[in-house]
Amino acid sequence: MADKNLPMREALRLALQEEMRRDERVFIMGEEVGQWQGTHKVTRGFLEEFGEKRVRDTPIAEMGIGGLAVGAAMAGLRPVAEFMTINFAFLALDAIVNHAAKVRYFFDGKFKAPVVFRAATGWGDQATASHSHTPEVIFAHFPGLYVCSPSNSADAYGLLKTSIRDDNPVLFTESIGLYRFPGPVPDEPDYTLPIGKGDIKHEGSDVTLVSYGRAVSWCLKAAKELAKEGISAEVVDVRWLRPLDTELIFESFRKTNRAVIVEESHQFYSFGSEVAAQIQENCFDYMDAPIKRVTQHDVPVPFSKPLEDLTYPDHTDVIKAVKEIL
Amino acid sequence: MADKNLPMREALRLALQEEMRRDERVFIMGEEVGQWQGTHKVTRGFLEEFGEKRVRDTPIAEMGIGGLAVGAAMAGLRPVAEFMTINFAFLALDAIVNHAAKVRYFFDGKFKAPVVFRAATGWGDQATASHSHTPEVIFAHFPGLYVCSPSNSADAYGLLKTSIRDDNPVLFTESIGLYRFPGPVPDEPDYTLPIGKGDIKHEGSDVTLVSYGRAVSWCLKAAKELAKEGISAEVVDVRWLRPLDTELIFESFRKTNRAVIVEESHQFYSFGSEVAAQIQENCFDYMDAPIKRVTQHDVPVPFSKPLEDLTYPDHTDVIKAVKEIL
Amino acid sequence: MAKPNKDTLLEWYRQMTLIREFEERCYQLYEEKRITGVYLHLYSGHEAVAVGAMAHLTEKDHTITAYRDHAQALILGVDPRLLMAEMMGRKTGVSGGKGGSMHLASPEHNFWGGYAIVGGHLPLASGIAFEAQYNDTGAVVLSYVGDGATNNGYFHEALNFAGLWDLPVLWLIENNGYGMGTETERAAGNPRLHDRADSYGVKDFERVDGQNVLEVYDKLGKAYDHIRAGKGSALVEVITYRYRGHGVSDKQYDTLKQKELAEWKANQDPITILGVHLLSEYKTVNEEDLAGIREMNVKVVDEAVEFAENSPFPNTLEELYANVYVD
Amino acid sequence: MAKPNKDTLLEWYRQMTLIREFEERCYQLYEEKRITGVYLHLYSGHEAVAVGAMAHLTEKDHTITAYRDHAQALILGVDPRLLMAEMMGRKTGVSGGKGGSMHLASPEHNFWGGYAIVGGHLPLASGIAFEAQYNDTGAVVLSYVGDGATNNGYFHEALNFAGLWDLPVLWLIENNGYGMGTETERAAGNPRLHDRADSYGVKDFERVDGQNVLEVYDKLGKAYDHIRAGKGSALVEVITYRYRGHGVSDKQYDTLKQKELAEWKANQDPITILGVHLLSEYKTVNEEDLAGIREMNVKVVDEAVEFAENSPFPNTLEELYANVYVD
Ligand SMILES: Cc1ncc(C[n+]2csc(CCOP(=O)(O)OP(=O)(O)O)c2C)c(N)n1
Ligand SMILES: Cc1ncc(C[n+]2csc(CCOP(=O)(O)OP(=O)(O)O)c2C)c(N)n1
Ligand SMILES: [Mg+2]
Ligand SMILES: [Mg+2]
Repeated sequence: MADKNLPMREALRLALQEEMRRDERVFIMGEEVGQWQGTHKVTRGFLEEFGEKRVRDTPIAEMGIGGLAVGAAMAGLRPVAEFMTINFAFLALDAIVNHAAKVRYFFDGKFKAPVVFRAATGWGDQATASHSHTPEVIFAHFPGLYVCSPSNSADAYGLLKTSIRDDNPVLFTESIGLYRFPGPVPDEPDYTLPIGKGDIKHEGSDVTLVSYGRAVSWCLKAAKELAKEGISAEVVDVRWLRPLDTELIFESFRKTNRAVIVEESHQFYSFGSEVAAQIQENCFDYMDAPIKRVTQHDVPVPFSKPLEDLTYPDHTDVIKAVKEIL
Repeated sequence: MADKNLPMREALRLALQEEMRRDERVFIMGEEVGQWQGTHKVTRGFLEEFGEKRVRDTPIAEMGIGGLAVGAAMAGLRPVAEFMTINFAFLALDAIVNHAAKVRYFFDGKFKAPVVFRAATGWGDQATASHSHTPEVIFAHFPGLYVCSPSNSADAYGLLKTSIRDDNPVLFTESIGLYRFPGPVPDEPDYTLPIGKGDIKHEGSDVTLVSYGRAVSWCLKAAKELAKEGISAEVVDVRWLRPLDTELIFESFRKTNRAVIVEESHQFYSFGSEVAAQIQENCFDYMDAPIKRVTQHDVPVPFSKPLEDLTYPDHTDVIKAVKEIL
Repeated sequence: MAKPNKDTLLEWYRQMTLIREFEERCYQLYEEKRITGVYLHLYSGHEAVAVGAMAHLTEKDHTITAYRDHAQALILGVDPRLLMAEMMGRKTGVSGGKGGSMHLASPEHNFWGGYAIVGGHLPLASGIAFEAQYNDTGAVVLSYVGDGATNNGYFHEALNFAGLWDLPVLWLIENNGYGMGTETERAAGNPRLHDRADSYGVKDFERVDGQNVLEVYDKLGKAYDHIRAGKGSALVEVITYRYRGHGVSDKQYDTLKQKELAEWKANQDPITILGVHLLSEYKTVNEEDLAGIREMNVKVVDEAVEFAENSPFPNTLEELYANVYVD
Repeated sequence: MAKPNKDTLLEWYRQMTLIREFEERCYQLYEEKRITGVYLHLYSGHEAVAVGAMAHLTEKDHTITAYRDHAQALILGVDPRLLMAEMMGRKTGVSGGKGGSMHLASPEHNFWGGYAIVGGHLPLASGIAFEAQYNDTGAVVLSYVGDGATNNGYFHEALNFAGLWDLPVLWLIENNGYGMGTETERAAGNPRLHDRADSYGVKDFERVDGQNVLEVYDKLGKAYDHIRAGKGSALVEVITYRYRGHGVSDKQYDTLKQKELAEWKANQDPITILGVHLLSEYKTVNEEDLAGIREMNVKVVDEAVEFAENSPFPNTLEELYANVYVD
């Protein structure tokens, strides 16, 4: 069937709406998901369509939201718990990594917790330090959880459906910076994507750019510009921070022998660290140059626009890094 | 003056006791630090010596403990807030990384938050999954905070004093597995150690072993055994996860051209990832072999002793890794 | 609510003495290093609370608690052999040896398990009740709450959800006077813990003596009635006492509080109280009957220990990685 | 507690109208994209709350609040030019442009700042009060609390500390009816938020009409007296209303709740109420006097805007990295 063209926000909305229509057990809860129509409008119209039973406005109680969703999931429902932004999920860290991610293991398989924790991630619009994080890695550090972050509308559509249908707990983050970007979405209600499988977003042979979420858009833009200079960059979107598709990364690297890893977050103990460590350990003989990392500056994010702009990388930093290793 | 020989628990106790005697503004708060004499007995006798004003048993309220300590520090005191174990500090993540680590930056230097968050870290004794983490990295990901974890009694003594005297917030973790281990402690009340400086715990020339906290003991044991086989291993104890002493690591690596990074925690997005990524990026021309990482298995920690033992690495895994790259 | 008859009371006596036998045996086994680990929290002294509270549960109702979770499993009828095997980390344990003392569970018995993070299970209780309400099953969730746990943010958020959405949860605060070494008065700004219910629109059923199973049964009955009548969540505070300190590794409180402990044992032992009641109320019940029940329990626990110690440990990588995820 | 005289009331009128002028100008500047960003939460409609509450503060007392923090800074006498510069992210702003609207602070004024994580500043308030108690300074900490924030774990733990340790904190719940788009009734199991004080041993001073500055002043006075008498922490719930929705980016509530909003403005506007009171109470005060005050405020804010827009932006790496740490 013909694809639709939708901003990522709408692709997510459609996926969630179709899943709620498909499965009575799926419900959405979170701050302002109902009457307010969702802070990011992903649940626009849901209260009207599904009613108060399945569209739950909650108090400002993140640790409670996290834990309640885990209990409801264990009991047989399929909660989609929205954290208005990932920053507030810091308050639910214990509920997510010590409960959702572990109830199955504690009891050796007696329970499962098929919950999806959705959260807007990333920075921009001068949200300031406490509201400007892209901290997927601190959650992905822990086994028992899956962590997913789409980079475009089609992926968002398929990956959210995958996450809702899977029996494991998933932290699903949505780049605020991508919500408004349009892209084709398959007109296929059962469109799902495999867990832990990344995707080549642009083929190339000279250098591998590894990233996820919004950073993928910087890589694609960099690849375009580099192409003009005859540099062929391959863009690997891992889609999942856990499980991480190392095979796909290695395959690409064995072809290009060079890599730049790009992410929105701070450098230390981050996405780029793991990917670089994995490549050098598993593709040592293929390394023609050091693997570079592009990250935000190692500071909390300031309010002032010029400083905020200075804090974050973009495609020009990717291009710079690529040229350093070519 | 002559050194004393003290288990790490007692070295920490002495450091804290001396700092409380030296500075009226220093106080200790946390669950069971008073009447119970401290879960790990680091505050044994403190209630008797310093009284209820400066030795505060608290409710089981980690987010409150974290936040209250930040406020008291901003107001001019020098709180030492003890989390019974680092696992419970998950509930204080926001207080630590979004408040302690950021109040100075939000307000561009108008405030400081000289608080030390102490927490017992690591695993063992079948504490089970929710109580068996060594998650320093998830805190160290965030700028604004310092993260320190000593590997022996002398360091514990000096580093805790350093942390208390410094004007920045410090997460100070203490390996449960090291509390009972004795070691020399300088008889020098002003013994402090520089922030962000690591330490060579054992000199060597064939391979660099990088670690922190209890993992250092595995490295030292491995170095001893390897020596018997004529393999000379250098053991780098970074002491601080933030700021990380990359220079010291690079220096050693440029000498040995080989490295194994050893830690207690899970592999993904962890200490080993960052160090390996840094080395390959900054010492590429010195790499004679891939950098190896030794971590715990990527599972929550099970109760059963044989399984728990299987979960964690020790010196034999370090030796194995070294031999793979020699 | 039916007044308990002789058989019911004898069954309660069996449950309470089985719990006591099981717990005291665990204590002994720990001393002998046949049960290992740092965490083993015993229910001795609390028996009347769980027995009286759970006597009201029906097939479809649910139970969830913290790490002090042996009694709930025994009352619900989980095989003591599988429980003891879990204490010893054996493959045959209810949690395959992965959970240990703090993580017992049995879905067949609607026992949602014991949890180790203080307060962590409270929103789970609200979530389980959310499902009951969502699917209109009429089930009630019995959630245990320690006195110390009431000061944690989890308590606040979980109970507010229950009060706000009228979730069918019965919050049973077991006020045993301490959170580890901290008296309730040194942890709670207002130590009348049941007062907190009102903040959340949760019905406050106030306090009851937790050493007298009949009073517990009676008071809890009213709370269940409230919930089953569709009036929303309810809370009861039960005053009780722990005989074995916070956990078996905690010796200091046995000694520090020796006098206090001795008084509770002498004057308020839940088993003694029920025994005396049975003997005085029913001519047809004599000391031998009660002794017989206790001996039966000894056998049950003997068998459990034997089964456990003859069970293998999990020890393969395959077992280690099993059930991290649903695959 | 002294009854406010004419001069005091005129000063309050000045403060309230300055706040209104400042906030409405911010709104306008945001519409004109001269103030940028997503977060700008205005105090219009709330003026009587802060003015009445802070009239009791002495030199040594402390104030801390959430992101709706412009009014507190203005009342404490922070230079409006530095505040407006902060709104615009200028180097000359009170927070060097790093904090923006949500993070104003001024240690010289004992203003401990605005914080953006709901509930996050509440334990900080307890900590600041802890220092006051520790050093026996006799200071009181005034901590603002949103109605929505009362449902967060931070509220529970922070207030329990205050009640348990009798910390000198005055918890001022500003119940403006909404947390973003959620009515208090849809967020709190018990919407009488002041009832929660009792759970913590915090003295409950119940509710007061937040649109009448005299009533606010009066009620708050009793709460301060309680704390200054060394009797521990106190709580007051103030009923008020926001004129500009949750934040300037929130247009829907202005429209959705137009009628409700119009009624509040028509019948319960805090500035009108004080103005009417002044004119009726004091023959010597006339409409021109009040108009004069308002015009003066226009000038003050004009100057602030001019100062701000003529100030440079921070834009160097050195500025970016400054004050991450104390070095
Ligand atoms: C969040 C958290 N903080 C601290 C601990 C350590 N801890 C385990 S049990 C306990 C005391 C709990 O007391 P209470 O709630 O009264 O339950 P009781 O043990 O008396 O049954 C503490 C502090 C923990 N497990 N979780
Ligand atoms: C922990 C957390 N969760 C969610 C948010 C998003 N948020 C910002 S303000 C707000 C509403 C707060 O309402 P209230 O406490 O009543 O204060 P008001 O805005 O009415 O002054 C929410 C949900 C946040 N900043 N922090
Ligand atoms: Mg207790
Ligand atoms: Mg409000």
